[in-house]
Amino acid sequence: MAEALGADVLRDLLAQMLLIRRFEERLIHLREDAGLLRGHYHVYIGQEATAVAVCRRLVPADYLFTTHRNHGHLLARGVDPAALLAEILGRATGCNGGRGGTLHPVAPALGVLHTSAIVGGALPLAAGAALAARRRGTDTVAVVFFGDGALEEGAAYEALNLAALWRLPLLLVCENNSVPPALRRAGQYPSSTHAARELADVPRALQIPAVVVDGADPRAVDAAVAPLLARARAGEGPGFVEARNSRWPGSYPLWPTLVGADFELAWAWEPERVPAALAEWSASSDPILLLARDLLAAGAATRAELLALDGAARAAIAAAERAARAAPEPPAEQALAGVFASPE
Amino acid sequence: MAEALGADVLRDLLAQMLLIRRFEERLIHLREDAGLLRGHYHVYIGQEATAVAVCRRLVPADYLFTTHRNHGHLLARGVDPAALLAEILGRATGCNGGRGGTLHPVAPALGVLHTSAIVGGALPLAAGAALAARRRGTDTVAVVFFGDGALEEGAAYEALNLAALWRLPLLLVCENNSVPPALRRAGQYPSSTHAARELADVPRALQIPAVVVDGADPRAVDAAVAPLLARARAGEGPGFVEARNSRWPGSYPLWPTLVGADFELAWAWEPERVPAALAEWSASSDPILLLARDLLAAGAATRAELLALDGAARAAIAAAERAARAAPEPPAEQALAGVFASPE
Amino acid sequence: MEAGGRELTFAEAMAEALRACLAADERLVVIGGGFAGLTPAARYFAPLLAEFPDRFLAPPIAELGIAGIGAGAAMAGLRPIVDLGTGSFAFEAFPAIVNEAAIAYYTSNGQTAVPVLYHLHSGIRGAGAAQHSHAPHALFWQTPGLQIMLPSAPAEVKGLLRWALLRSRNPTIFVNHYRLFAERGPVPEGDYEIPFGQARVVRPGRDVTLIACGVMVPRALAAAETLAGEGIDAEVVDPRTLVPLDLDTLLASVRKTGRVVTADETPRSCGVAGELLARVCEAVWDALKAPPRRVAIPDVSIPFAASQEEYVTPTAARLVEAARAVCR
Amino acid sequence: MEAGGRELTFAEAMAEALRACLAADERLVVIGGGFAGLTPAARYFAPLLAEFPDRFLAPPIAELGIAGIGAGAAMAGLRPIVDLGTGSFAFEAFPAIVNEAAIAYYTSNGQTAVPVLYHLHSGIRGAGAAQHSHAPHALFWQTPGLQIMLPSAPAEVKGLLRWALLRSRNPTIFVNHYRLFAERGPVPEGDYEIPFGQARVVRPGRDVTLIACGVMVPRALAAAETLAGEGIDAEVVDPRTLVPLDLDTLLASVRKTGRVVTADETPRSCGVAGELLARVCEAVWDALKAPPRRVAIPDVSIPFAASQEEYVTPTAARLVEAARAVCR
Ligand SMILES: Cc1ncc(C[n+]2csc(CCOP(=O)(O)OP(=O)(O)O)c2C)c(N)n1
Ligand SMILES: Cc1ncc(C[n+]2csc(CCOP(=O)(O)OP(=O)(O)O)c2C)c(N)n1
Ligand SMILES: [Mg+2]
Ligand SMILES: [Mg+2]
Repeated sequence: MAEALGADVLRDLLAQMLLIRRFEERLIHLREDAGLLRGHYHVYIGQEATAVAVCRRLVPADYLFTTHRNHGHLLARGVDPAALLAEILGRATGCNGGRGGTLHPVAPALGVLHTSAIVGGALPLAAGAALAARRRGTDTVAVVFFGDGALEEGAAYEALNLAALWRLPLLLVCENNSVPPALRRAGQYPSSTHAARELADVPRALQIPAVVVDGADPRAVDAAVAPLLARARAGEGPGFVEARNSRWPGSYPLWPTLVGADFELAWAWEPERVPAALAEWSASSDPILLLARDLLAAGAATRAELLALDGAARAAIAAAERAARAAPEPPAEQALAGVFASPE
Repeated sequence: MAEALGADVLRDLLAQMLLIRRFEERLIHLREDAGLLRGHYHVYIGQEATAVAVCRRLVPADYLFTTHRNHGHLLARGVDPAALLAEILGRATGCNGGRGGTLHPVAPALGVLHTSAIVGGALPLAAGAALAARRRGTDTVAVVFFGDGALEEGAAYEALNLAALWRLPLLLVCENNSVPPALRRAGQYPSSTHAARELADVPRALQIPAVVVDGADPRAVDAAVAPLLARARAGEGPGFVEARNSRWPGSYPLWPTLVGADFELAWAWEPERVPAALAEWSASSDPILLLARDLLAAGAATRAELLALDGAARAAIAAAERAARAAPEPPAEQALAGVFASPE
Repeated sequence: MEAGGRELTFAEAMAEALRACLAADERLVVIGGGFAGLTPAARYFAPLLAEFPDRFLAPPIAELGIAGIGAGAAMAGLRPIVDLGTGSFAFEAFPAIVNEAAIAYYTSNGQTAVPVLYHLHSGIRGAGAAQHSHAPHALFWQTPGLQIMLPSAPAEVKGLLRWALLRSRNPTIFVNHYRLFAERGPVPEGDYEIPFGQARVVRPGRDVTLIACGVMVPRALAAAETLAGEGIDAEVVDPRTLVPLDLDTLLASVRKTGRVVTADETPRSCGVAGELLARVCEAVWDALKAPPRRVAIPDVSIPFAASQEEYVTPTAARLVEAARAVCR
Repeated sequence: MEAGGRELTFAEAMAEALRACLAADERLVVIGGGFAGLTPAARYFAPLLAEFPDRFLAPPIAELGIAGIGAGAAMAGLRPIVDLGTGSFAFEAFPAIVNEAAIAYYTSNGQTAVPVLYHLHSGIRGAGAAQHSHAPHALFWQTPGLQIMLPSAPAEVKGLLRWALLRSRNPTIFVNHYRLFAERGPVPEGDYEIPFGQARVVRPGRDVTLIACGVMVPRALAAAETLAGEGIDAEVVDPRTLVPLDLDTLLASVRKTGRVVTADETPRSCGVAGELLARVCEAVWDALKAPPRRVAIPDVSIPFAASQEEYVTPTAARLVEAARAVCR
């Protein structure tokens, strides 16, 4: 069994969660700048605890696959926010040189080889990376994040079956962001477009160990993930986590929208200042506020210490923004180059 | 609950099973005639009880979808053996005028609208026909037969989810022909290429009622199917039957092969005459011999009566063969016609 | 079909046709049905759902499943419209469309018709990158048994869609383009049909024929304006449907002008512009006064960055260049 | 590469290359791997499984899943060979091939290579009917980012496959043809590679160029024999790989002969023969003495009946007809 996470770790996780939050928030603001942020995009606000808890358990050699909602996963994995932001703005300094945009950022040095925005598309790819890892005889794993929607796609089902049959070292993290707060921990949450009583029943039918956890609680996520990762590293096959999140109200509209105001960490102790439209979600479901309140209540941090973490996150994102804005676009004619890798 | 099948019904089912058996057997013989029977084909020998028991519960308006292994389903549904055989031989009198062959026979008047040989391909199509039936407000159902292999395909999974969500009047009949005799009735038969403990766990995960039965026993199939069909007709959604069969030894090689000798109904009472390679399967798993022995043991038929049924089946198939052999090929140039239906 | 002065956007005209068809034929059901994806034009389709709530089915994210359900339901007598969303998602549905819907009528020897319509909003949309910019109509043209409609203007989509939904008995791919939704144009008030297989001379001209499909039609008209300023009188012809193809009208134009540029927003190799070019070369070789040219996407995935995306787009400027080369 | 008198079937030469490559590079793994389907040639591949048991993975029937696994494993350093079986089953795998494998290198700005090989045995095989006769290589050529090899003879498959498996770092479609497995021809003993992008003049000639792909090469050679009897000296050119395409060699031949017939076993519209025809027309228009012709499958599904299947097959006789027309 995994040991409970200590205060140091939790503070560190909170710092990462704040970095993600501030990154996504900036993005929504950048959209106001006509022509700067082109195209549709998805933000990870409200799910930060899942990414940081999972990624903390990874080692550098591990592979990570994600989806259209990938910014949080990449930042939690350690990708430079400036490179990610530049990519989202289509700049030459972006992690794909501007060719991928928000939907396809990669970071090969961190095991992010290719990002697919096709719902369900990442699962077979991640199973493939897990296969490669296993054949090299290492204890490397592949982790794949995906939404509840992915389990509606046949690709996901085929990948689950293959991963189970071949006992692949694969951790499947389903982020079900459609769950009302009261049902985040408990079972049997039906989705409007899935017939299962709970999504974890699908991997269970294929004999894949599957756990349902509150995705807003990094300790719960860690406790679920640690033993599944250990199994996978030991060659005992895949594991599945359904991390339940309550969707951030700003992610209900077609385009991400800041609800009311910029996030403030002080809402943790001044809840009356939260905008009305966010009040309920902030009280029950915001993983940052939940963790901040816990740390304060446990005396594991002071308000000032927490605000300092947030200040650092904001500073890092501001620097990333400056760098990304200053970066050039890739040359137009370069569009025709680099379709094929040269032979070995 | 369904009433147990009476002796009259069982004798009638046996007659149909013999028709299928003799049809498939002739096909294997026709293959010896160089150039006559072109292409790969699949026979239904050993699974006859499932098709006849299911089809007996259908009414004319119902839809039937099947697979590459379709001959038995079509014959049980009442398709003229001469038209089916002519199709398999690519003749103008075939049920598709020779355009479809063994993989694609249709019989629209009997609800067989299109036959797909793509593993898993039939399930979404059948769900679509069920949708059409439901929207017309009738109690028509669609039944789809498929092999255990189909549940390895994502298409099947997506169709199950859709059928469950939309409560479609669909009966899913999975013919698992990979099961050793002792496990035909009992649970938890693992397949080499499916990770589920038993295949029925997949629909169960999607909250579709699923029953496992001995597919070699028409009474068991009937008992399983009748209530699921009643539910479906009443608008209560899909049902799933895993009909377990022990594969006929002649269907293990890539090409169907008569093992030892032509089938003889007299093997039911003269088991010592069964060729060695078939002996075990005939004793434990041949649905025709099992039913014949039951009828004889129960005094529900005499040997002579049973032999007469077989004689009739053979005569019908012989007539079908004569007709099909005499039929012309479709004109070559007609290949370019009939790609599109004319507008309404 | 007289427009009588009324102007609508492409999306409005399309929604108008959909509404009329839903009202006219009970067999029409819509699976999915955002139609306009994330564009502002989505607002024109939302009222349909309110008006015909029982005719819209909200599916899970299962393109293969719903494409197959649409085909099966069509075989059994419905007339389903399956909205597959972005063109790139159509690949998920390929087995159902290519292996089932496309073959059933022919393989059943004409016994089973499959009147299903698959709708995709496709093409280079602006920041769609590699997985939200595909236009798969060349792939569908390579698939015998599918009809393909590529409406290019508001009045066009209204008439073509009505014919597809109320008359056609064959599986049809409606290749819509993200950048057409907001195009404005005159649209007649009443109901009218544009039968498939009738190309349209959009702009008559004497010097060069521009055969342009879908979103390339407005671009070809813009190019023709530029060319007119240079003394080149371009004729713009819109095939409207690739299957069936009204080759006669295309050839008549090329015979007249003696010069041709074909244009489509699919990748160059085995794309639609190349097929049209090949058809012309085979048929009216002797009438050509200059080598033919095509305008297409170069053979690369669509890049995200604005500069690069623009660079690979077959714009009006590319058409002008090609026409100039042909007329030199 | 001297054959030294040894003759092998296509299947034997292919198996020989596979064996050598499996021995040479540990990163090669095979997912599936019947390779020859139901043909008697399957016996040449079975021994590989016995020799390299841990290099073969037996998958469930899940083309999409294994195509994606192959792509993901390639990204992570393996060199998987994914046998998708019959060409028609490749549609199941389209999302993984078209939306993932094909785009990863470009979209990652060259950071992630995807050295996966997808093998299909495709084409009109004899009684395959509509769902077992597809040859999807035109669809793959319409997909930027994929390499396509179409070997036409035993010595060819041995050299091309070795290059694909040991040198290439890109996703490659190996479009095999059911009717090639039993073709015999001289095959050199040792290991050799045929790099992609080098067309081959299979038979030199002066009067007309027959550009023939894959299974069409032996048919073109048969046609050339017939034509020779009529005083027409045909040059047969095999592109070997469509991507990369050695257009220069094709054009040099057409420049020399001034007449061209392109031939491929895909449906006519947006097919490979049409693309080759378009390339030639664009590039060497002035060198052509007669309108170009193509030989392809008419735009129908493949019918089952022998008479009709033969009728739609692009046979040597069809090539002869086309060449005669071009030389008239
Ligand atoms: C194959 C495919 N179909 C449809 C889409 C369009 N799409 C993008 S995000 C999305 C919703 C996905 O839901 P979920 O997986 O739960 O992720 P969430 O956005 O809720 O995090 C859809 C349908 C797509 N990207 N890919
Ligand atoms: C999509 C697809 N992949 C592969 C095949 C080739 N194939 C034909 S039958 C078959 C086995 C099917 O097994 P199952 O569904 O259990 O049916 P059975 O033959 O055992 O009755 C396979 C793999 C196919 N027809 N379609
Ligand atoms: Mg979700
Ligand atoms: Mg089976």
